[in-house]
Amino acid sequence: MDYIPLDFPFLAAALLVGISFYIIIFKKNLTKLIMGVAMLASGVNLFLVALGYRAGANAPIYTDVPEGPMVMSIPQALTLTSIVINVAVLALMLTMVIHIYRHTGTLDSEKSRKMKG
Amino acid sequence: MLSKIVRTAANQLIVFIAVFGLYVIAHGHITPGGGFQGGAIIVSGVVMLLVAFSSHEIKKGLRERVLSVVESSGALVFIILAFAGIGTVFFYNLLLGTPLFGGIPATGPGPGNIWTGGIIPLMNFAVGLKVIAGLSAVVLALALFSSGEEVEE
Amino acid sequence: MRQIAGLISLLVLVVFIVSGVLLIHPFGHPDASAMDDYIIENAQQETGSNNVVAAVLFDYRGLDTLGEATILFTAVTGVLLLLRSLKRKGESS
Amino acid sequence: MADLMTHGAILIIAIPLLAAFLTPLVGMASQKARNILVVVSLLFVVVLVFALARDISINGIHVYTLGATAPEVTTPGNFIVPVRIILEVDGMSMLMAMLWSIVSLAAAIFSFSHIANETGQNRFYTLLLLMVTGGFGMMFTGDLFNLFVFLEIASISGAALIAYRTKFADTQEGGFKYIVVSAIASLMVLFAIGLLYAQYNLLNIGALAEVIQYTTVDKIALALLLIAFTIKAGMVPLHLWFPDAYSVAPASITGMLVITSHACMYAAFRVCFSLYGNMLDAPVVGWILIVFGLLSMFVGVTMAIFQKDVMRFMSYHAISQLGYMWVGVGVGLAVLGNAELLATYGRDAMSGGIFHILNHAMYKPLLFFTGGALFHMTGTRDLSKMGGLAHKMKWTAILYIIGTLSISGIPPLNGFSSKILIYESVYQFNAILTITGIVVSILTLASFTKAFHSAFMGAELPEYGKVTEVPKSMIIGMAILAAGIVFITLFPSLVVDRAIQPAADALINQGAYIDAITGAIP
Repeated sequence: MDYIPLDFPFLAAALLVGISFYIIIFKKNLTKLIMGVAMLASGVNLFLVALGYRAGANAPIYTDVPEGPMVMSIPQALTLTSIVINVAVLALMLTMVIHIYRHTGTLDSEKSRKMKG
Repeated sequence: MLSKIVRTAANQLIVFIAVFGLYVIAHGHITPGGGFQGGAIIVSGVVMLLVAFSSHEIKKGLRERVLSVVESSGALVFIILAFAGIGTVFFYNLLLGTPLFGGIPATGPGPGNIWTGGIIPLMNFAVGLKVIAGLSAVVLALALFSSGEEVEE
Repeated sequence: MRQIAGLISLLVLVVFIVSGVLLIHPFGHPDASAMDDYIIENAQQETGSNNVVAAVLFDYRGLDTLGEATILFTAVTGVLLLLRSLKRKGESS
Repeated sequence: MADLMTHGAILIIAIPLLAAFLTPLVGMASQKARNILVVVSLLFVVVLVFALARDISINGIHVYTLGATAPEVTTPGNFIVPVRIILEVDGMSMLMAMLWSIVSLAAAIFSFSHIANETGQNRFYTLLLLMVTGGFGMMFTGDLFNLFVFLEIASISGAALIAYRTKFADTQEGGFKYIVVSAIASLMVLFAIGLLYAQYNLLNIGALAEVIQYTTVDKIALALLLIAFTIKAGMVPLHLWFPDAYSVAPASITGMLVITSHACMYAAFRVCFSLYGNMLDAPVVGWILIVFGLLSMFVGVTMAIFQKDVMRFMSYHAISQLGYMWVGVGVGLAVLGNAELLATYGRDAMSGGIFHILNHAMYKPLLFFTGGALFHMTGTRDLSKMGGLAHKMKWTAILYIIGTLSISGIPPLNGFSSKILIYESVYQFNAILTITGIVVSILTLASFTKAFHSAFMGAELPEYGKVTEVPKSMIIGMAILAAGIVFITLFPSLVVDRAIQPAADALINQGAYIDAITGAIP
């Protein structure tokens, strides 16, 4: 497809970000909170990688590529960096949630809270 | 621990996964891929082994302490490669023009040559090593911890 | 009270993000691309790599990749630190 | 030596990083060798930082282009925009780096005894060094995406260190809150970077500043960046995670976390002054910072009065003190467009705010360290359970008094010199700000006196019969910071002339920041 109407990828990224903000703000379960952060990361990554797209262009790799314009390469590199960063963040978050569950026996953020104020 | 069929199949498949992952790492500078992607492919193989066998079994062959050392070494190789260029500037691509990965491809589309890219292929290897060791250690530690086993310091 | 504050902040953020996304260039037709064009044209000569993304990752933006590798190292160290056994060596529980 | 200074900026980032990668390997062989490695690398960094600071005060802004043919080649050939990552170090970055290097050295030395009985020490010091790297990276980088990467390094290592004592449930909760907040904040930063990149196809702060138009999208990006950095710095409406995370970390880490808050504050200033600069609706943004800064001052100090936990009590005071800096620099920002007002009091207000960063970075870690020392000896953080400790812990008590006098702005200590600078200049802008500042200062003094009384004074409690003075390395760690306080107290004008004014000028003078990047073409 040469032309995707209505900025669809950008809107999809905005939708993902919006849903994940909803999850982060309103959900009480810590696992859901982590999913929210993961979705937020996916939304931002989708937005970043979509920025570099040029209609009808090739991937920016010269090996056996047909002649023609290439899509922008920096957003792809940034997205790659950001994906790895988010993997790291998620691993650490999950570790802490395992510990919280071991200590308190619940994943509900209201019940597992030790500190108030 | 899953059934014998799964375990045998996993034992065979890991070889192909490892070879494919190494291919992606080694050709990072000429085809899509690189250290992170190839490393992640190999770690997916490790995860498959973890599912097929139990974490207890894996621990016998793959110790976190060893993984930790390998990861540190990968990181060290990466930063030393970056330091190597400090005669000019940090991160300077000093291998360009030397026989070791020093080739420069013809501008424009071409078939691609493995002996190009200067420090890029070497950095891909360092990062690949790091990703394999690091992510395996994380997955293994989480699996061991959630099955109630000791994770060594 | 908390619900209302949450709703307001959610609405503000969503408005920011949707309007930001709609106001930038239409998908597939970037406005400015000077830096990217330079890299696509010169990556092969300057770095010797056919893969322009790899050239950006390890040469033009090498410090980012070093940072990225460091973050992975940090997270692995952090996970192993948190999952460590609390018993000291040679000490029985 | 000149060569060393050319590469100074990257060495300051790379040496702690190299040490961090070496620490696990060395630590396996010998604990002593590991401790020596940590101290030597941090000492070397302190020396480098001060040498570079001297060099910058003589030769002006340093740029360092990574991977180019020479460090000064910011743009390749005759091309107009930078394509590589550029480190850009000016007076403001240098000030932050100086205090960060001193506090991290003190924190490392303090840790040697503080965590001596815990397991996993190799990984603790690895993460500590990584956090140092992240902080320096945030201060030195001239590239937005690079800033995001270093912000993540600092937050991830910080979160893991907060949760270091895994046997307590509250540490896990504090660490989890910290990492969730940082993840959300940094993703917002990333989204804003995407918005800016989409319009200008640039990531370098100086190059962006030259072409930025202040369109609606730029305003959205500014809002997202400011929200994200103020969340991370613990400004008031979004501060609820702050005491939870700071009070449970090992005390040495809490001291360092204070500086990462300052680093996020620095990033917010960088965005306001260097990235948007003269394009900004300066009065609007300035007043937003002032209002929320005032709120922080007030809410922080009132919440602190009710706290029983010594570390929580100090965390709330940290929020309150951060408010002074927002107000000081916010006043400078509010009059940024008006050269006359800027010269009469704007520059002084900014100097006051920045001076307060320096002072706060000395006395707040010191206070956190003394809180950690109390916890180390008594095993509790509850102030109402302590008492009579001054007899047993003389040095800690003295150091605590120095910190208290400094934080409450008692003359002639350093806290007074920065507060009086803020009061005088801000008074010409709006008298209410000064009055609030003085009231908050009095409340601070009152609550710290009360805390001192309940912890150190009174009869010796029988359950603390075995309490002794804390080990030597903890005293040395605290003494380094106390020496910093004494130095600033003795030579306030020297510090202001050599470090503070250049930092304020570096923020105000956006042109110089841009020229260092784009003006390098002959």
